[in-house]
Amino acid sequence: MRVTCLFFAAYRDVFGAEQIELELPEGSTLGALVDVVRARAGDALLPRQLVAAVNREYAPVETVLHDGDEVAFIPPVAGG
Amino acid sequence: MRVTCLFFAAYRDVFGAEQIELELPEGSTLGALVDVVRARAGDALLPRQLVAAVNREYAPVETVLHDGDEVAFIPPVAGG
Amino acid sequence: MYCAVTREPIDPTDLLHRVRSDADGAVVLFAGVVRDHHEGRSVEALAYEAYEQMAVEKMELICQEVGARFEVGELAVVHRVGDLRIGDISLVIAVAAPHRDAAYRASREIIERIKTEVPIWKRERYSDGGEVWRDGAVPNVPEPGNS
Amino acid sequence: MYCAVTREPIDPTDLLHRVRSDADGAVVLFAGVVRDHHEGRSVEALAYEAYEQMAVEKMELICQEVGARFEVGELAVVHRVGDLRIGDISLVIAVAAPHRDAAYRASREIIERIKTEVPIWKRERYSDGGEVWRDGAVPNVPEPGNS
Repeated sequence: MRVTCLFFAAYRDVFGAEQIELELPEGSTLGALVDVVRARAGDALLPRQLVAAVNREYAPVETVLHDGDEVAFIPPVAGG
Repeated sequence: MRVTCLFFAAYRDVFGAEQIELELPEGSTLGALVDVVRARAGDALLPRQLVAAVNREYAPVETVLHDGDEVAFIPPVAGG
Repeated sequence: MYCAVTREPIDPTDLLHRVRSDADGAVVLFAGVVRDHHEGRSVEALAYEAYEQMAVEKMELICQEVGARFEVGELAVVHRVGDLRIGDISLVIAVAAPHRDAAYRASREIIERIKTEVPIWKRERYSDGGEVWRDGAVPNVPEPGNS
Repeated sequence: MYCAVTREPIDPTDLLHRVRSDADGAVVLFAGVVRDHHEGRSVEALAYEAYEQMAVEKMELICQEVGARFEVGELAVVHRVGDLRIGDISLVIAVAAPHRDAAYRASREIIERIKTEVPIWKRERYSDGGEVWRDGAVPNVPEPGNS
């Protein structure tokens, strides 16, 4: 299956991309995707907990992903 | 001495005037003026305590008045 | 500090820009607006009246005192008088501050004090034909010797 | 309810009229404005970025939840994104209510939640040449099974 990863703000700088498509085995969890993504970041400093939203809802790492999901990596927020 | 009395809102309706000039003996207090004013109100219902401002400051009845003072009678306020 | 009584419509955005300085991160605006009912009676229109000079002086005093108690920047209070219709803005309080907590708290304190200290009155005209000076708050009078 | 992310300047007066209904006696407006300093560093300009669709959805959720907890009327939240200068309005929250207490409390709760839940980021450019994504709040992630 294929998921879309979105990187905002500081994470876009870290990953050098705003959006990437990733192939994952069926039934992969968000946690598995996070591991893949962390590996791509190389030596860049990332928080111990990477907050992500699946289809625009904050999601725990146990969340099972599905084909076509939109997974956004959300740096600490600073609106207001 | 002569003082100017101002009547606002409901009190203007009661006294039928916005402003009147009153002659008072030298050294009169606000309390004495209040008695004079109450007598002019006839049977109209007035609060037990008439709040007044002398020269635009809320003043207790013991306040000694001076020639030229502006005494405003202040109904319960309802700004906002 | 900018305090005024006016017969013209009040623009909250104008007041925001009037109080804002480059050091402020927050502006809290409170707007009183004319409602269509009061204690179950349907209100058709109303008029505000002020003892203008004293009202402005009291608003300035309130702004000074509240401004001294909170970490706020500029403050503005404008109250409209004359005939107002449902939905018209009767009052705007604008408080700018470096941080929002102080702005909210100062705004809140200013409106509470305006409602009990500033010589302004409201005459409501009801849909059923009645028309009354709205009952209000009795201002505190200082003890003798403290004035 | 009206929640939006926009690249255009925000007019607080527009939002006031958007939320106000004839039953409301009070409107509280909170405006976030761009300050000229942050933790001692002089700020020259900044840019806001949003995950727009999610940001709007989160603002709507916050308005729904806060609206259900307080006796308020209409609510509006608009956040600006893109390049902003000192003094520009970054955010306006408008809350109308029959009575002011509810309006103040709801406004307060909405801004606190926006700052920790809505996916919006701020890049500050300092007068000394530096430029950073401002550190912010880590949103809560629901426990497994609760999402």
